[in-house]
Amino acid sequence: MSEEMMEEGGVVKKFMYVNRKAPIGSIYALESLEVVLIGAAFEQDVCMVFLDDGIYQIVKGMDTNDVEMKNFSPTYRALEMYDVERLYVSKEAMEERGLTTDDLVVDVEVMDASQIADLMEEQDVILSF
Amino acid sequence: MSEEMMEEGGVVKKFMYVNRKAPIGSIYALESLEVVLIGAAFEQDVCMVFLDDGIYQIVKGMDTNDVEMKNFSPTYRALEMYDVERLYVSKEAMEERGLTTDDLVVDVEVMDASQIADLMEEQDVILSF
Amino acid sequence: MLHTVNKSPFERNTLETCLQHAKDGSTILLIEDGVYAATEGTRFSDTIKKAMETKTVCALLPDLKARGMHEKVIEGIKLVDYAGFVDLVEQNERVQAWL
Amino acid sequence: MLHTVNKSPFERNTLETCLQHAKDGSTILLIEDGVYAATEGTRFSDTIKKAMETKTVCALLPDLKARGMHEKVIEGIKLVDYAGFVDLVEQNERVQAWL
Amino acid sequence: MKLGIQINEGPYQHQASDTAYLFTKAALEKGHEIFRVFFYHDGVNNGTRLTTPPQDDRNIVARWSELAEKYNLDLVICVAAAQRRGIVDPDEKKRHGKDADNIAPGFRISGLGQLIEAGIQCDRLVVFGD
Amino acid sequence: MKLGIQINEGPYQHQASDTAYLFTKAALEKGHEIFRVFFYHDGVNNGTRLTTPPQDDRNIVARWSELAEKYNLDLVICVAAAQRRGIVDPDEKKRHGKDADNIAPGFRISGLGQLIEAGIQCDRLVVFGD
Repeated sequence: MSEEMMEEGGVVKKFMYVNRKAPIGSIYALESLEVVLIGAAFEQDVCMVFLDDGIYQIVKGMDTNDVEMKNFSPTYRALEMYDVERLYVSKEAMEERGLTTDDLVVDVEVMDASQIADLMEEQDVILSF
Repeated sequence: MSEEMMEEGGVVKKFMYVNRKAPIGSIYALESLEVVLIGAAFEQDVCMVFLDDGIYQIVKGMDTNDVEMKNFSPTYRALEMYDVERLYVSKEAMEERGLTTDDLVVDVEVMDASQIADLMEEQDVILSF
Repeated sequence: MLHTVNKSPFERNTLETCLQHAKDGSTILLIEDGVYAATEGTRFSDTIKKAMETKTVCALLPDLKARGMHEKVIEGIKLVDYAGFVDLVEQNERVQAWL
Repeated sequence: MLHTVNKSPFERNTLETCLQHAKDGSTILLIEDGVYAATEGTRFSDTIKKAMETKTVCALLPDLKARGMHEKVIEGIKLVDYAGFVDLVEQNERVQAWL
Repeated sequence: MKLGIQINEGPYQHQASDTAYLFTKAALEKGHEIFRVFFYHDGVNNGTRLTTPPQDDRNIVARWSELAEKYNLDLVICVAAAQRRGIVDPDEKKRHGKDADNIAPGFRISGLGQLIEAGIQCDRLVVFGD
Repeated sequence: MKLGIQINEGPYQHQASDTAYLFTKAALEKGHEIFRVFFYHDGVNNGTRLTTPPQDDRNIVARWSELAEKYNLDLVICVAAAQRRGIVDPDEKKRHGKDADNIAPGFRISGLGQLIEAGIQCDRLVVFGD
């Protein structure tokens, strides 16, 4: 994306959102998603990474009726419309939880820790949740 | 303490305070101590247990000047005056942190997990922090 | 005695400490993020299966459903709703919340 | 790149995940309850010593003192105050906070 | 059975208050007595009437107030924890010279002794937190 | 260097706000520019003027206000997070028909775009949380 380094009206920076926490049990997943959606309007070069329990944020089949919470799971599928298309999940995190990409609501790229480490080093801004 | 089961004006119950969290990084240790001090006025049969990072609450040499917080460490030494005399620490927690009873500001009894489990089963009320 | 565990076993040491201190015959109820420990095929599945040999392991179904985990539950774990949670509290003389 | 870790390694998996994702040559700053990882004689001391072979490990001295841990620090860990923390942020082009 | 409930976390950030609410409601519907709900640590933040959560989500504070009214619940906010975090009733407002209060209907502010008393009086004390 | 600060936890419960404050103060004393301090999640609870902490302890809210005044800091509270948790300024009070506000001096309520803008404008963004 280096050809787009200068956008009309401003800089384009590489933003990475790092999600490491399970959804529902705490609000970090939901409020992190709200940042990503608002951030999309700024037309930066955005990616999301799901590590550790963060990958539970995007598993299929969430039904929050009985805990009486809003189900924000479908919103992840809307990310594409916001041009947030690069979603990465940790290979190690998937494996120790017995999950495969078939369990997830969105298309993701699986990366191992060293690939994610490389990607992290390329960023301008890292937002952690 | 079973001979004291009925005190003037009310029941005496066995209360256990379970402390599992490190001090300073969060307020649970300090506010747990506040419960114990207030609770002392009720003349119940009280003990405190320090498990996991909870044992860091009672290590010697805490100096909070540079983090600009109140140092509540000396208060643990006052527990005796409040008749809170039974303090237990987890043997396993001490060992994996390389701590000995010489590192602690108060006299404690070291117990292994099965002894603590037995003690827990004898309680009427368990307050967790 | 009833023990509740509300943390993911991947994130915290809560489940491990609970199991260390829960006596044979006691009941463990997995709630909130603790229910991830109730699922099949994870690094902790064998830990739970071993615990089930000497203890009763339950999980809160509303929390499993909220997380999309209700179809991955380890066989033999007893699923309860909030009313069942209340019953467990009633049936056990004391409750320790491993927070 | 600077990585900050603010959790006790005994309580959470934060340090472990940080070490998995911190490249050789990067700097790790232990703050808040993360400083327990900087102490000698614990279950994690060897983990930190191994990390120090390829990375720079620092710890926030005010947090060590607040916890009574300043005399137990592993040799070779660089101690900084808040001004030193600011310098580390300045010296590294990006910061990842492992919360 | 006579139940005491302790809540250690505020609304939304952690699930503790949600779980405590659904547990309390289920206990009441089964005919159990809730002696007291004690809000401690950040749990005191459940007692502010100034929240305006999104309309498509649950209103954690309001439903505690409603449950209190329906079942005449005793919702107690710890005074020491509340002072640190800014939960104020008319008395506290006057005492500390504040220009506003924010306590929600059905909640009251009192001391830690109320928690100990719940431990003594209740058949079970159940703690919800992080 | 130009710094952005994000704070994800409220006062007292977690050390995040303390660390962020001492870091921010140190940066200012070294002559760095603080572009913005953004309060998110429970971090919004740092912005209530209704706290009365014990006199022998630090006053977390007041010292943020004082630092803001001394260095003309931009302390921004996220509006969406604030609505969930009950942090209200006069505008929000009017908008949601509340009978009180509780925002502390030196803080303002605004949108999440302010956080993104800080990320774009600053040389470094440093996050403090739990």
